[in-house]
Amino acid sequence: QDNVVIMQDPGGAYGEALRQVMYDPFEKETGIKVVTVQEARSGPRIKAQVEAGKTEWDLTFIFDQETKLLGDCCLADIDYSKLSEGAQKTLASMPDNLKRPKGIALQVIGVTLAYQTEKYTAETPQNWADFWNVEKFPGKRCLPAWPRFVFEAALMADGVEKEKLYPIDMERALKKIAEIKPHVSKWWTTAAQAPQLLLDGEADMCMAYAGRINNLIVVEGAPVNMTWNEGFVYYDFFSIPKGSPHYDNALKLLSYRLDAERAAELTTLYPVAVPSPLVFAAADPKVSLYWANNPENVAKAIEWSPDYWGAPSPDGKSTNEEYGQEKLNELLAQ
Amino acid sequence: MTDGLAGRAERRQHIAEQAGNSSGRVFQAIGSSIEVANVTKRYGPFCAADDISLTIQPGEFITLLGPSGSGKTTLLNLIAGFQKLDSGEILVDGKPIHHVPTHRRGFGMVFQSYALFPNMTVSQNVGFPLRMAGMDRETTERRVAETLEIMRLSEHALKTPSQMSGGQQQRVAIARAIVMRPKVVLMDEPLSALDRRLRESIQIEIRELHQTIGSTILFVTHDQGEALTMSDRIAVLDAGKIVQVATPVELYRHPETRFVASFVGESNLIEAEIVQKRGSTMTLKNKAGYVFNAESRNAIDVGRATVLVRPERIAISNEPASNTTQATVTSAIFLGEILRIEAKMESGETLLIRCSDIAGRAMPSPGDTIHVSWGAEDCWVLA
Amino acid sequence: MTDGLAGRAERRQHIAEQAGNSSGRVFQAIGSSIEVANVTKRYGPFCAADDISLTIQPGEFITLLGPSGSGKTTLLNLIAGFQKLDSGEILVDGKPIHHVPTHRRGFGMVFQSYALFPNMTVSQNVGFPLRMAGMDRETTERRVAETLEIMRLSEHALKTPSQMSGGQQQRVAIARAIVMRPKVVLMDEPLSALDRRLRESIQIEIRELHQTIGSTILFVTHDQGEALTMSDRIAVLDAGKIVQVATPVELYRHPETRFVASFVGESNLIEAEIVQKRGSTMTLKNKAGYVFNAESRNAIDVGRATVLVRPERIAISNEPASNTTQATVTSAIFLGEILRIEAKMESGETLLIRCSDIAGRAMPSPGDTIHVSWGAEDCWVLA
Amino acid sequence: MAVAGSLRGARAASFSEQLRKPVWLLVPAACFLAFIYLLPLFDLVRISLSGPSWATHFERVFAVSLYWDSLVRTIKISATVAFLCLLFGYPTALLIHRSKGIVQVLIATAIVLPYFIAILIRTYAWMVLLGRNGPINKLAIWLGILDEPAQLLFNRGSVLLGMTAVLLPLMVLSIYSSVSRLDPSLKRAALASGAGPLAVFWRVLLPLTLPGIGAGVLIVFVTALGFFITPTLLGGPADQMFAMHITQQADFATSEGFLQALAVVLLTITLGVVAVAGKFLGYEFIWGGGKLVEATPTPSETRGRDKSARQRSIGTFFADAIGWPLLRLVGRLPASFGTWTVRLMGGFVVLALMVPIIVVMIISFSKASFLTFPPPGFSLRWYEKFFSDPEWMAAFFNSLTIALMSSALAVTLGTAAAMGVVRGTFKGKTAVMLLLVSPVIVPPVVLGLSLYSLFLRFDMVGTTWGLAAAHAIGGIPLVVVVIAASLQGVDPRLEQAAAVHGASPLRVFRTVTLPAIAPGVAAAAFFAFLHSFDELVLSLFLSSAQLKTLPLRLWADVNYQLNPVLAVVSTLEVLLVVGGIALARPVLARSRGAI
Ligand SMILES: Nc1ncnc2c1ncn2[C@@H]1O[C@H](COP(=O)(O)OP(=O)(O)OP(=O)(O)O)[C@@H](O)[C@H]1O
Ligand SMILES: Nc1ncnc2c1ncn2[C@@H]1O[C@H](COP(=O)(O)OP(=O)(O)OP(=O)(O)O)[C@@H](O)[C@H]1O
Ligand SMILES: [Mg+2]
Ligand SMILES: [Mg+2]
Repeated sequence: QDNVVIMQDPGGAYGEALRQVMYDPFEKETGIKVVTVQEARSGPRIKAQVEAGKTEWDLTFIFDQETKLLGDCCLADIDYSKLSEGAQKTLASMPDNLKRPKGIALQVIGVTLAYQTEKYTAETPQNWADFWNVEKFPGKRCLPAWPRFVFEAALMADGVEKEKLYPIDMERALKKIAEIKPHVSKWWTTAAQAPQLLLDGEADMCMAYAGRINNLIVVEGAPVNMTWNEGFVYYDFFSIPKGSPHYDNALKLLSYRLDAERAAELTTLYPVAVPSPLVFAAADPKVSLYWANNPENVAKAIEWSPDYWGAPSPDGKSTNEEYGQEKLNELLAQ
Repeated sequence: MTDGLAGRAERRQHIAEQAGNSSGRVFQAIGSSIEVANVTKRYGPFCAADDISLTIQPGEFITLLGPSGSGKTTLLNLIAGFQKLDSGEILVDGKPIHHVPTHRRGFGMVFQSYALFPNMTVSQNVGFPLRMAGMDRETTERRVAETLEIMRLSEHALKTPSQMSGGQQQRVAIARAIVMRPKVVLMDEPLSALDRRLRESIQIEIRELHQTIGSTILFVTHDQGEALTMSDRIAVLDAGKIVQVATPVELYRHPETRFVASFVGESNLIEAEIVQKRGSTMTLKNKAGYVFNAESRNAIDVGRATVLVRPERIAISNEPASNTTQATVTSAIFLGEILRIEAKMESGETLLIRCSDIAGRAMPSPGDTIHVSWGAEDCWVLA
Repeated sequence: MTDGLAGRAERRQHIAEQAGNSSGRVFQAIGSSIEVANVTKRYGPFCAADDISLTIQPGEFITLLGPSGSGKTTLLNLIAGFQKLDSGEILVDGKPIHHVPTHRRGFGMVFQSYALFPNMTVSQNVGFPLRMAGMDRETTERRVAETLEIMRLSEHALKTPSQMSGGQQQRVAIARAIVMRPKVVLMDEPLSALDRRLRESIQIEIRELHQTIGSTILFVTHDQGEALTMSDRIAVLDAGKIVQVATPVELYRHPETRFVASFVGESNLIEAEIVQKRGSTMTLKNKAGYVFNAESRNAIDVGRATVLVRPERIAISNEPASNTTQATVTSAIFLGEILRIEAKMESGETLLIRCSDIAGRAMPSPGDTIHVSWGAEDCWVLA
Repeated sequence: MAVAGSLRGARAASFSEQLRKPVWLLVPAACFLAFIYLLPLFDLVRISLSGPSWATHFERVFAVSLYWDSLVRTIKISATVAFLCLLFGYPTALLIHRSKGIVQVLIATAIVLPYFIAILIRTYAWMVLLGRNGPINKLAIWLGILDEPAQLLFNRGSVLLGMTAVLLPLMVLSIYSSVSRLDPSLKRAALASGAGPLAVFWRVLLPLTLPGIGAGVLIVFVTALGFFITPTLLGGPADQMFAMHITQQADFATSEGFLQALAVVLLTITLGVVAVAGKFLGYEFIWGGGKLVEATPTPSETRGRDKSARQRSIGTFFADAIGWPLLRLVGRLPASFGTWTVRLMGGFVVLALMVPIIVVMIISFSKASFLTFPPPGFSLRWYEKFFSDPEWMAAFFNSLTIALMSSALAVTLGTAAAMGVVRGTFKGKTAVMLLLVSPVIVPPVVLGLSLYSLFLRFDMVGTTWGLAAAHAIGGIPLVVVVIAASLQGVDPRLEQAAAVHGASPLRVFRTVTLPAIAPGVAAAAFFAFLHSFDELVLSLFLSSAQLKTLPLRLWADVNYQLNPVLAVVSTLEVLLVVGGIALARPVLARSRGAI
């Protein structure tokens, strides 16, 4: 009944950029108020809400595999026909796999190796093998406290080829992670932590979200750099939970976000990109150097496999991701 | 001391004048009679009041006296209505009251702990019963002022209880209890929180107040001296039962049981054999062969008996005389106005003696032999 | 009562035997002398002990008597070492002790609140000082047993304090204080938490104990009766100063100040004019012209004087006799062993009179005229 | 007929009499807790048993070494924290007890003040203090102890430090209340008996304060078991505590059942510890109060006394056999040793509790855009930012509304319940009291999880009143404890005096009882308000898009980006608490023993 739309929000600088570029103009233009909920992961919440018949959110971002895991039970079909013209154009330039009935990939996200330039002046780390090489590159590391990306990186550091990563040899990965563990000052859990750790000097080399690092380099001019080599890209999907209270408003906001010009503007302010060449083209090439929809970067990176992580685990009790998480936690706890 | 006494006398006069001038308007209460009939109160298996019967005359000052735990408070609480009785009846002026809730019984009450409302001033405290009775502001104020005047509290009217001494607080509590001119005032050990001197002065004050206001007063104490000083009659309780009800003089002189004899005043209880009985006088002989007379109301006239002799009734002399028996002093203590002597008689019993310390006479010392005697009217044969 | 007395007598004998048999082994303590010299103690600007000097003889039972706040506890605490003195000296057996910490002074101490260790049994409590002194287990046990026996506590040895009555607890505390056979025992109002009967019986017990063990005892009380009963000498304190030090009899009969006169015992203080002085006897005349003699040690021999007459020294008769003056009874109360009469003299002063209630004689009632008199030896002219 | 009629009349009379009994005052609170507290917990247990076989989920908890290890670790950390709290808390309590006048007030305030400040804020303060650019590192470098900033955060040490600092006030208050209740003449009696200062401590002070120590250790241990905020923010991955697994699992879509099983395990362990401890100590330690007067004394009490007597003598034996010779050795140290130990340790504790708060307050005025101490310059820019940010302000007003509603609810229900408990005569008072105060010991994570499904079902998620009601679960125990204590302090004679002088029961309550407990009610309302205002964990589960509370905003920011706005919020909260305490000081002084 209220003229609002409830949008999940990543918070931090990204959240502020969204507010500035998207939400405020949107509110002015349509009169629909955008209410944001800061939440890192929404899957379980959506499930609980929908199952209880009390959906609160209108637009959420979920992981790739969750469009399938939650698709039948909890997500509404996106009515593509109701999207605006600008949005339709952007959509047309995207691969089909990123336009699913239950979700649209609205963010291509990169995870890369970032480092302090003041610390590593002579030679800079180029790949995960360097990251693991504490003799050549002494200093504190930081890594996410999740199995995804970390296992892959460990395997590459251990010499596994890019193409042969999946299915992942978890034991091997864990063994490699154990090597770097003493040098990790913080296993981070939220996106903002890695850049903060680099800034504060709590860590010298991190696996971090590319967007955040990009922001540090470009906007704040911090002594930080990163390499897309052996980075990861994956897509966050935007979905509308079943029974969402403001379905139409959600579509309007979605349309707004898919507008190429505006998406480029957002990405300029905060580099999380829409996976469309149209958007990349709409931006200043100086700024878009580090973007995750820059074909050059994508070429160096690895497409991360949500299918593998969403698949049932070896013991059959949970998913690979949960299984890996337990294993990783166990290792970290030692 | 003298000052205090003089002050008191003046004030009494003042009260009398007041009562006269205002033609008894202030304190016109006429006490109620109270009848406690076969009242029993149990706490679980424990019987705190055991089939108690007691008749209190209108306007009487009656004291419940007994050791701690004997059920005095229990009985008072039953009359006040704080507790429900298990069986029996309580009648006030002939009407049963045990289904009337406390706040409609219209009694006054004074507690050991003062129980003044700490959030009210003295005059609010005293005015409380009037306000509860829905009296108008003017009457309330006048009555409060009169009552405070009588209790010599007028200058404290605006203080709160915490700003007053114990004695003053208790006077406020008394004022609160009498402000409604109740027919019955209940007092549960009102003085035991006060120090000795204050206690004595308020004892006298309460006694005088009773004479002025004429309410029936039911007073609880465990202090026998207090009971003797104040009461018209005393009811002695022991273990939830009433043991004896009598006037102070009667209770002191003619206790009915060993318990009463030793609880009220100090006592020597001498075992003796009855030799003869003639009218109310008995002749007895103690273990060592000392023969003496004693008063008695007993039916028994043969066998062994216990004889009560009060310590201050024993005459001592250094020389033997007719009808004395010999004793050896074991301790002699100077108590100010009085000498307290313990002496062992030939019968082996120890005798406690109190006699005035006569200035100039040498104090007996342990080991001395003295000669003791007592008159027939000083002895009392216990049942 | 008799039972109690008999029991006590037996026990005293028992103690005496013990002391004899074991050739004084159990309680061989010889009291120390204590000298308090010009001791001052301030709390901020307030002077709680003001240049106090006091000499206590070895083995003496001395009592500090005074109203609340007069500095009794302060003085005792200074001697015990709980507080530091601001100036002056305290010598025990001639040696200064104010730099010795409390636990090395070797005194025994009894507190009003008993201060028994609630986590220890009775025998552990009593054995505590022995264990602190590092005595071996066997000696400890023997000594504890002996001491408990003396305090009639043997059957309670394994109880904890919370399982005992107040009187028993205080006896345990006394046992703990004497188990080390200390040369000095300090007692701070040890009996004021007990009820009157218990208090009186333990008073006597402590007095006897003192005679048996021979320690110097410094006893604090605010109860003048207690002080008179127990002490060899009494030091009266008022507002941080010692007012008079004397034996009980002397203090009662010949107080040096009005304060002492009215604090110790009840008193009539009569204003009179000195007519004549001859030796230690004065002739005085009161306002109403009644002429009487009084003893005096005063230097003054002219002008006004205050004369102390104790209430029990006043003789009364219904008929006028030689050298009596007239008074009107304002109240007469029966106190058990004694009558308490208040009467207003012609001079306007109110007289308090205590006289034995003689059985058979009619009690005077308010309004009666009586005739009062007193002897020269019953009067004392105050300084 | 007539007989039947009068019989009915009698029964009716006795029924209305029945209705007037104070026991009925328990009903509202009981219904409320049954619906919003017990029901969800039962539901939680039900779901945890709902796997293929009832044991499925529990098997996983105990089979996966991750959870088992974490359980062991949680117990170890909690025990260590309890020990550290005791080690530092005891001297601090003694220090408060021994100091006088203004010094005592200051030290006591330094202990009590942090007790009222949100755990989140105190943890944040430690993050600031221990950070790479924090004052400790700066100081160490300036003193030349370190060459470059050390990694002080995210390890076991920082977790222990943070948790100890957060829980110390509980311990100090518990021990202090038992130390201050000691008869001071006991110490003098021991001195006069020839016991030196150390012996006095060992033989008298320590044994007599054991109940306080026991209560303190237990309450700290039990609270630490369910800790979530502090270890999350200060710990590394090797310091995961059990409650953190529950929140982590709550992020997985497929964990239903298993998630609940984790919560049930944590709950069971907590309750188990409390039950065992209660057997020995009496359950009173939970509410820190005295025993309640039961309708009739139970025979078990006397038995209990025998038992405790036996335990005591065993204790004495050990004291003799082990402690004594040791103490003799220590006794060679100079007498002032003990005094100085107490002063140093107590002083250290006061510093450790106050310095983080003060540092945060200073940083809130910083000019810098990131956290650094000392600040390069001062400005009010972060205050401006806070007050001009509509989201912060909205969160602030949400918290305010919720806290006001919650404390009103808790005070109403809690006061009635306290009246029922204290004034009612019925058997099983301890059990009822236990139920009323038990929310204090249930780990908030467990409570939040269990409430989430209830809230979904009854459409309460994200409603102001729903959150207020949830917060009232924890508010009621505070209110019951404080009001019960003040009610027990009301002389029943006062009420009797009012009744006998003509006041009907309702007027007795209005004119006598209510004024007498008014300070207690005010204090209780303050506690309940703060409880709700600071509540984070339940809100994490139960809040929604529109309804963000201040702690939630703080939590989001502490996790996403540390910045000086957080310091501003912390400073404002400290001011709120200081103001509240200053207003309620006379009241708190009276009722503090009850907390
Ligand atoms: N509410 C109660 N529950 C159980 N027993 C009670 C209760 N009230 C009183 N008693 C018991 O009843 C007995 C009588 O108590 P009561 O208070 O009447 O004694 P008392 O004569 O007033 O004593 P005291 O002089 O100590 O006030 C005592 O043994 C007491 O323990
Ligand atoms: N620690 C203290 N600080 C300040 N004043 C004190 C202290 N101890 C005692 N006083 C004051 O010193 C005076 C004497 O106190 P003390 O305790 O010696 O009196 P007391 O004669 O023992 O009285 P009581 O009979 O009440 O025990 C009192 O006025 C008291 O207020
Ligand atoms: Mg009583
Ligand atoms: Mg004293």
